[in-house]
Amino acid sequence: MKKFINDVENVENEMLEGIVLAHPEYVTRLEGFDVLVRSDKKAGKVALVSGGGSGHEPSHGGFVGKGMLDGAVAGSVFTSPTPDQVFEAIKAVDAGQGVLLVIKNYTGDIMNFEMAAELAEAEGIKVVNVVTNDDVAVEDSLYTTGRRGVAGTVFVHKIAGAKAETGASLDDVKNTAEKVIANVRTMGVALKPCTVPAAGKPGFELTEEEMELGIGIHGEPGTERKPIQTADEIVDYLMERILKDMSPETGDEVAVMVNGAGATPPMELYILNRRVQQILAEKGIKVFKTFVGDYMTSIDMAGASITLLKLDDELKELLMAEADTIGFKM
Amino acid sequence: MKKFINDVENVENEMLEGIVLAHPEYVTRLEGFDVLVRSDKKAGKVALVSGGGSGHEPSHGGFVGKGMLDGAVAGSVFTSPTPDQVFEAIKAVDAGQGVLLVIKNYTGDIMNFEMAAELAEAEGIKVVNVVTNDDVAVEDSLYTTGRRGVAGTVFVHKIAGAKAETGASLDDVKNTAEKVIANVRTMGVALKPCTVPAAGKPGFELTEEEMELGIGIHGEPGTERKPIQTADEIVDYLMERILKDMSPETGDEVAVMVNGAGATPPMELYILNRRVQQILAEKGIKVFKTFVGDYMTSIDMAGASITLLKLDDELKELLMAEADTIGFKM
Amino acid sequence: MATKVEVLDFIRLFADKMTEHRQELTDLDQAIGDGDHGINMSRGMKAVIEKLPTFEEKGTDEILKSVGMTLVSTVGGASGPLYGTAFMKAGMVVKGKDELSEQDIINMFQEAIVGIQSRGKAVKGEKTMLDSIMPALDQIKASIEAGDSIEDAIVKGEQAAWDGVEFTKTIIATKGRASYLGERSIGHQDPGATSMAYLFQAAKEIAKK
Amino acid sequence: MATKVEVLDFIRLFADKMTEHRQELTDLDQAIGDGDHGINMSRGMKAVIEKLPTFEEKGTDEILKSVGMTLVSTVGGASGPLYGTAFMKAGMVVKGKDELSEQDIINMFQEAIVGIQSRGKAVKGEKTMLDSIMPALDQIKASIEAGDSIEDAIVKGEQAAWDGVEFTKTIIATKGRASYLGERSIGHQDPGATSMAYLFQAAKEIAKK
Ligand SMILES: Nc1ncnc2c1ncn2[C@@H]1O[C@H](COP(=O)(O)OP(=O)(O)O)[C@@H](O)[C@H]1O
Ligand SMILES: Nc1ncnc2c1ncn2[C@@H]1O[C@H](COP(=O)(O)OP(=O)(O)O)[C@@H](O)[C@H]1O
Ligand SMILES: [Mg+2]
Ligand SMILES: [Mg+2]
Ligand SMILES: [Mg+2]
Ligand SMILES: [Mg+2]
Repeated sequence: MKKFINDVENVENEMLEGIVLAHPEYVTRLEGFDVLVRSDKKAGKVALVSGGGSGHEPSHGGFVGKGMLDGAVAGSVFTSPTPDQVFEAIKAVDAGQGVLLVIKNYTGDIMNFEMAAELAEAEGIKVVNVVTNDDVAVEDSLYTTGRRGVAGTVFVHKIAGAKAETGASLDDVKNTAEKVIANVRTMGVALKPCTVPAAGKPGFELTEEEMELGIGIHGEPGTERKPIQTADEIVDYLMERILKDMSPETGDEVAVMVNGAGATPPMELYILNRRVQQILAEKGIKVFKTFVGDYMTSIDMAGASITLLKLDDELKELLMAEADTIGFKM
Repeated sequence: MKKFINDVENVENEMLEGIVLAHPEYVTRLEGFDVLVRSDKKAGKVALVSGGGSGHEPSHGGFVGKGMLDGAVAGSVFTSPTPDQVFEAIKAVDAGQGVLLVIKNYTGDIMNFEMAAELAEAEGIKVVNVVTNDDVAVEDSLYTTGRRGVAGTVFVHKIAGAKAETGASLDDVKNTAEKVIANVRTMGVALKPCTVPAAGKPGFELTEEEMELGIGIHGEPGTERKPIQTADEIVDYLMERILKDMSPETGDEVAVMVNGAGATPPMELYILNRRVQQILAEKGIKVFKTFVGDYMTSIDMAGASITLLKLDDELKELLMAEADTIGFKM
Repeated sequence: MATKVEVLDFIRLFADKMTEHRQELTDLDQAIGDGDHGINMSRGMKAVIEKLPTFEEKGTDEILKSVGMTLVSTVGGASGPLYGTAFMKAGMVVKGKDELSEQDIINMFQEAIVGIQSRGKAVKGEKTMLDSIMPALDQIKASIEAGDSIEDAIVKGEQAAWDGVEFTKTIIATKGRASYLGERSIGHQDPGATSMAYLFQAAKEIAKK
Repeated sequence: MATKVEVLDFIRLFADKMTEHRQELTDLDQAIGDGDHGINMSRGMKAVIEKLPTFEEKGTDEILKSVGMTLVSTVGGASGPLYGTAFMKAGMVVKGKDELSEQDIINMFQEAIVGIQSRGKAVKGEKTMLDSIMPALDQIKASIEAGDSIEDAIVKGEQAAWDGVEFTKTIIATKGRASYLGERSIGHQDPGATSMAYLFQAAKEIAKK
């Protein structure tokens, strides 16, 4: 394992220190907690809190700021944060209008965030939550824990955050978040696994000729292993899965996110994007706005995911609304 | 070599297609050329053109837009573009006020850009150039080609671009660029080499226990190979070299850039940044603004560089001026 | 019968086991999860041991609840709330008691299971920690009914826990992170079921002393 | 004496050699540069071969100039302007000629060197392509003066070019990308000097036919 780190036990903490030292104008750390909140706490609006394990940077601290999140809670690498940390975030950002928790659908995240919500409610804070589950690689059935929440979550932060900024009520912000969740789909692929610092070795092994399809964002193995293909073939496969699930119609408008997993250079993301756009053009689906870059990473994984979000007028307006955060500026 | 590509012969072209398809609101490609220009060409100002080999994304196309570059020329991976391409960029962006070429100090870049300038001057376009050379790893002496231009070049784009946006004359823009060049210093380190697609194998080999110090941005070997150290020790070494060369005084203000080489996750960049800031605080040097992320990459190298820019009032104001590009927004 | 000293010894021993098997549990979790179960459990139990001096003078019920709260606030992930709730619930059902009877011990495990199920919404056979704790408790109850001592019952219970761990290799995960693998999870042993079997191993070693 | 046909054959053979030695030149450049010299040269000469039909009917001078311009506009990097300028200058010095005399051939190499030096500002001994072209030309001139035929002179010139390549292993690079390595460049062979030696190899093989 080769990394710029000092001590595997302390990466999360030192990273948070590094973020705050870099961007004091954006984020402030709650003393004694692994929680980043807006440096310009805004009163009179619904507050948004998200979080999860560390290792997904710029998620989630990088999206704290105007028009997106009010607080982000960072657990250990790939481990959802504990309830007391989330509770602290909720208390810090609540401005009396209630708090929306944006949770990615993982057993651990849900349990920890729900326990935090229980603690907050006991103190009289209004807390509701939404659970993102955009990953089409995983079948959603009664007999599973449902789909995972992956890169599409960033669109929930952006759009629900913009909605909250308008002064909308907790219910309205929640409804908008639910609308994004209902319309966003993602699928990912890895060429090389990632290494959790404390584990010291990669989460799975791939030969030079293999790729892993249907990966999540925690370095877990994916749903399928295949011989490596060209960028276009890979995109064709991912898009087929996404479009099949989404079944958009000719004339529909979408936002596209081609997300890097951490060790994938922009060059490759843009080559993937090229094919994504070709396919959408062939199908007569209009691309309203495209995002290419590292938004929801898996530490140092070489991989990518493609996200499509079907838009209506409300979502379009909110997507384009001002956002000023470390990792997302509009 | 595992990459999201289709054909090693076509990565540069497909990447450019992918960029334009992603961000038509920012950049337009000159038909038949590997040149990106502002989609909203602005008249009545000095134009800036930069470029170099591909593989440094978001440099340089990602910095085309309001307040930064007017045109970016992309060569083959790590190979400076040819004079005819640069010439085409100059012709496309010149608005009658002249064109500033921002060249990184490499034999190839200088020769190709100068040949382009000769072609442009023959057509009556006023062209001047500046050569960036911020890399303190390489000794600057009469007997070498001088220092390399590396990540500090991004500050030249930002600040000279902002100056041009004020309507300043070609000479004034050039002077401001020279001021940045005189005050910016960088040094880099690699943990893992990068792979030029057409070469198919890494540019050098490092064992699990080695790192390469004093690297450039083209996957060349660095000036020194050492056993790997902790993040803090590495930063201590790089900062010592940078500060020695820069010799700032207590009370000086700087901008900091902790730049990723392409495959380094934000987590590690922030851990590096933490130590950078600690050192500056110890020395009584004030940090005016910090940038952490991938600005000048070396394809998929795992590595980083640290850049310090000493600021005065003019540079501060121009650094903070509006910029709206794919890869840099202020 | 279990004394407070035995309960404290059991906690310390379980903590040792989590440190000892940190890598094994992590490797199991790398195969079908995200490779942190050993890291999570050892971090949590290390924190418990560090905090132990602040609550070891209290009653057995309070001790168990504090262990649970410490796990909840230091582990995170799925295992934090699950193990944490299990210990808290176990503490609550022996409220005010210092010496624990056979029935108390059974009630504790029973309540732990209720806690795990109410948090995690899983049932037996979904390839989770329930697949070792549930057969273990069933076996303990059966042994006691058949006239075994609690010590012998726990010995047999541990065996049942390991049988449950073996069983997890044969089934598809439908809860937790491993469920995303679908068919590919078959053949792999569940990390949470394994750490739970080590909990019974610790209990056995204390009981047999 | 060299005919236009021989010049065209030489260009084609040099192109073949750049394709054949693409990997070798790239490997040399990986050691002390950025690993693209073979890629650059083969890309450039491939483009020359593709464009050849559009200018092969012209005079020798125009052919050489067109080769140079094609290299300038397809190679990039350091070698593009340098090789490009070399061919363009060589073409310019034989303006209007179709058959090339011994002196023409010497003048062409002489002008090529002038072109490389005016673009690259390097001298002999800086670990560049000059370290093979300059001794090669010196040798050719000396051979002719000593009464050798141009064919024999070129044979000896090629040998001098390779000796120059060997010499580059012993010196520090002070120009081009390899100069950033400082002392570490010692022991490595310069890629540009090597491709230049292949140019003389191509010339020799045509001369000896
Ligand atoms: N819903 C659930 N009910 C019971 N146990 C569960 C459930 N989900 C996961 N587990 C257990 O948790 C273990 C994983 O724990 P751990 O790796 O620490 O957390 P995470 O999955 O968040 O990384 C699994 O092996 C499984 O035994
Ligand atoms: N200033 C110079 N003068 C003469 N030859 C040079 C000079 N700089 C570099 N070269 C030659 O160019 C070669 C490298 O070419 P190439 O790898 O294609 O370009 P780049 O260095 O831009 O990647 C070197 O091996 C050297 O022989
Ligand atoms: Mg986890
Ligand atoms: Mg090059
Ligand atoms: Mg896990
Ligand atoms: Mg080269």
